Amino acid sequence: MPDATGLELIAQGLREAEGESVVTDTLFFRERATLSVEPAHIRAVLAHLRARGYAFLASVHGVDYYPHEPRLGVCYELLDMANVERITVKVRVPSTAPELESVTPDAADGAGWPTANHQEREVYDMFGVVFRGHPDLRRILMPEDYEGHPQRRDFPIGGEPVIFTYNEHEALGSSE
Amino acid sequence: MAAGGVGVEVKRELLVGPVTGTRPGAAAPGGSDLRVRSLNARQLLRGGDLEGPNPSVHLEGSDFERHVEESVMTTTLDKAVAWARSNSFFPATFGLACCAIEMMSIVAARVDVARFGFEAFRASPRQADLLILSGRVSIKMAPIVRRIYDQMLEPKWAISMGACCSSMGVFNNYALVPADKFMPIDVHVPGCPPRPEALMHGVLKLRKMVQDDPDMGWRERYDAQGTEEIVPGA
Amino acid sequence: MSEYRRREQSITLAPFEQQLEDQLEAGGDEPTQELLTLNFGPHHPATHGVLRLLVTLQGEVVRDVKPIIGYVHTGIEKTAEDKSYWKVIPVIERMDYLAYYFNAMAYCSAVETLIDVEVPKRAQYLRVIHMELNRIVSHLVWLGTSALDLGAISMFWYCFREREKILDLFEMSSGQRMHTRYFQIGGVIEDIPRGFAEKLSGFLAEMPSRVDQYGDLLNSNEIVLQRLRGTCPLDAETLLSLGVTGPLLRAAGNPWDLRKAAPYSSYEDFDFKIPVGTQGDNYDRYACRLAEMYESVKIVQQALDGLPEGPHITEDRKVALPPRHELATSMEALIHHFKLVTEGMRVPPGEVYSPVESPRGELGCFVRSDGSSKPARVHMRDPSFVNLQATSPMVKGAYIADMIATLAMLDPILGGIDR
Amino acid sequence: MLRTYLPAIVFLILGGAVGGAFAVLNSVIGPRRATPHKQDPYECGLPSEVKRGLRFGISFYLIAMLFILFDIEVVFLYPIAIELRAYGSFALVETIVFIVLLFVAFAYVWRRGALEWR
Repeated sequence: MPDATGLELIAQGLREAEGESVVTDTLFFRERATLSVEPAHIRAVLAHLRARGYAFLASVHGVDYYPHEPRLGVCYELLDMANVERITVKVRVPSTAPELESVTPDAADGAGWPTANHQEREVYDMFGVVFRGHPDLRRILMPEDYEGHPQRRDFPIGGEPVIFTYNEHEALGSSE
Repeated sequence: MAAGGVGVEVKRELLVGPVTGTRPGAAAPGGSDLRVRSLNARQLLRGGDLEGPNPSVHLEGSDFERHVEESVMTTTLDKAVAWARSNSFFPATFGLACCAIEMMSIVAARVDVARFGFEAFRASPRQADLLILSGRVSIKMAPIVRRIYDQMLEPKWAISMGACCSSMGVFNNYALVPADKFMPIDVHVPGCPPRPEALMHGVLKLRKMVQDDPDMGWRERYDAQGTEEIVPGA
Repeated sequence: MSEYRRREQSITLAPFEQQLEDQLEAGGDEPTQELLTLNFGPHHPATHGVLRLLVTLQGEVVRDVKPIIGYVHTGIEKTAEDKSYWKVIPVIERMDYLAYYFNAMAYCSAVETLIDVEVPKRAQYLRVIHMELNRIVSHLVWLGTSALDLGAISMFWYCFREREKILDLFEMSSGQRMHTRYFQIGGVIEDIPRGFAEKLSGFLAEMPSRVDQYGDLLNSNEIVLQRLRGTCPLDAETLLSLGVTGPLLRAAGNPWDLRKAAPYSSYEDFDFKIPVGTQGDNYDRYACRLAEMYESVKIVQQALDGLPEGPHITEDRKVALPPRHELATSMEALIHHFKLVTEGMRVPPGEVYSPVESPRGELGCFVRSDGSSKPARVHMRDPSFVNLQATSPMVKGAYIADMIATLAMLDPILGGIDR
Repeated sequence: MLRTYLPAIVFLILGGAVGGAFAVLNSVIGPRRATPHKQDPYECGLPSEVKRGLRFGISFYLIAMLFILFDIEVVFLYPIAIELRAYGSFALVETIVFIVLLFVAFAYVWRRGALEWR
């Protein structure tokens, strides 16, 4: 794991390469390094980290920080296989405009990450974060015509009320 | 159902209690569905009466023939056919999730389902007459399960194996549909996943049902009329 | 004109060739109406679960594969947010239903990192024993069903014979065959019973000879060799760019295994080898998994011999239940017990991603806690979900039969994919 | 004349009777319940869009023809193989010629590459 100073060095390198406001926050928690980054520069940051050796994108997943705004977060877990170091790049996107640059395709600014294809589709399906430039952005887990993004914290968990003998009639009655 | 529910028009009505005020075989509410009529017949067989809460058995004329034809298997051909059907089920493999692994292990050596003629697991519904629904049925999968059940051979039965299929089990959330909502299920096997022996028990229970001497449920065995719930303040 | 057309011209008569000419002018380079798009659908014996492949075929050759998943999506991650930390384990175990110990291990190690609790040595060894046995079970079910797809029906019965033995061991230690909920946050729920060690060593003594039997059955079987050798290879770079890990990556020559690269739960105490393939075709994938069974037996043997004494779960009362007999005597134990059982364990806020090497690749569990007694977000990076993306580059241009063999060797578990 | 063919005739009658019985019994006893999707083509549980008039590749027919050709050859060999000693050496020579002829056909087909699928 890059230790705290390593993380600062990486953040410093990023600030020089991409511009001052790119890295909004660095966090070293339980020997794990996390970089919070501006949503607009996500492709550049990943390309920069790839150049530094983090060539394997293990996971892309969404998080919903419900009460705090910007609400929808997307985490990119990067792994440097040579000297076994992991770093997490986190991006926070407001729920009013959940837009993000997709890292899947090989765009103008360098190679993309094909592994993110299905994983970005899952984040879109579950959280509603639209990835611009994604080759095939459709729902992956829910049925195509499903409305709503189930993994958001304000989506009801659904399911059926458990029917016992004493509330059997009104439960069945209601669904007449 | 929550928004974006099952793409299958699902009608669920309370199965009218056996023979409350209607002659057996008449167009009881819930249509002349075979299930309602045979349930009525069984209730009659056990001395349930017709009118009032506990209708008694006074039948004449055509009602009596219908009652006999409904309830008791008289002809030897029926008995032979039922014997043949119940001893040579062709289950359609419907491995959905974890229960499928335990369903596979009833085919393996230790709990060998071939002893009862269940061994020929057919892949296509055209050659299968028993659907073992093993696993969780999601809302995306429900129309497909219903279509497969429709395309199966005609005398068909369905076993819903595991808690997820019978009652959404551990995951009571937006994504699952209990099998009862969109297709008739004959035997529910509890467990998550049920042991192979438990599924075997369910399969044998279905076999007895098809031979039309179903095990007496514990309620019938102790002729309890359903549990009386003491509703506080009701 | 493609070679396929030229070869047919020499056999068939002229008129058909005339039709082809008009077709080619009209429809660009390839005659499109020859292509048939079929659903290799959710209900299919060879898809190892409810995976649907939209396959575009040209005769027997697969031109394009588009996996469509979600047919067993159970909203597990949503359910996990609704349960307290302990109650999430049974829900998580039902994700990748062949590697239930690994799901529990990934989740427990993530929460243990959040709480910063130290798992006692004995618990780590017990976890390794159960995880490696679970890896053998997973590979046995894979081998049984894959050989079934290739036509070697009897392999199914041999593999499930060994599987029953291992499930007896799981039942002995935890009371349940599958989804045992044996791992607890901070260690394991109970110590192994008295007869467990003898039964386990009896099993370990005979298991290698059983795997030799599988090898004798399949390794020199001409049909299996024809079906597997040289079919649908994929090199390590493409696999890495697609995020593939596990036996698929090791079969292509890249020896990446988290048990060696980033040892967790005292894997560094055991010495075992990582089977690595050379070509990365179906035969290497099959051979790698078969060899992994030998290695897992070795690990379990060493873990059993070196099983240290000591507590089977952490002594920290904020995390683990106090032993029952203490409840009668000490008041603090009663209070801890009451707090843990009613409201559940409070976890300091933070986010952790902790990966584990499951039989199908890197299984990472991301847990975010907001300080309450319920996890705010639980996400499982499932290896099969990412490995599935490698099917279309592997299968393009192959026959349908090779696609079935490749799908079998990919070993996708749909519970893990659809979560 | 009837005596010699009696076993064959009895066999035919029995075969026909059992086959017919099963077919008839099936339609008599089996309950009939038309459901909407019963007659739809089965495509792994999904509505199938495969059109009726689908043009199959030529290779399918080719392989089928070759199979029939060489399968009939094997069928002819069975009766000879059973009674080879009774027919004497003439039948042996005859069979060898028969096989060589078909071997020529096999060589031609192999060289023209009809056996590989692509």
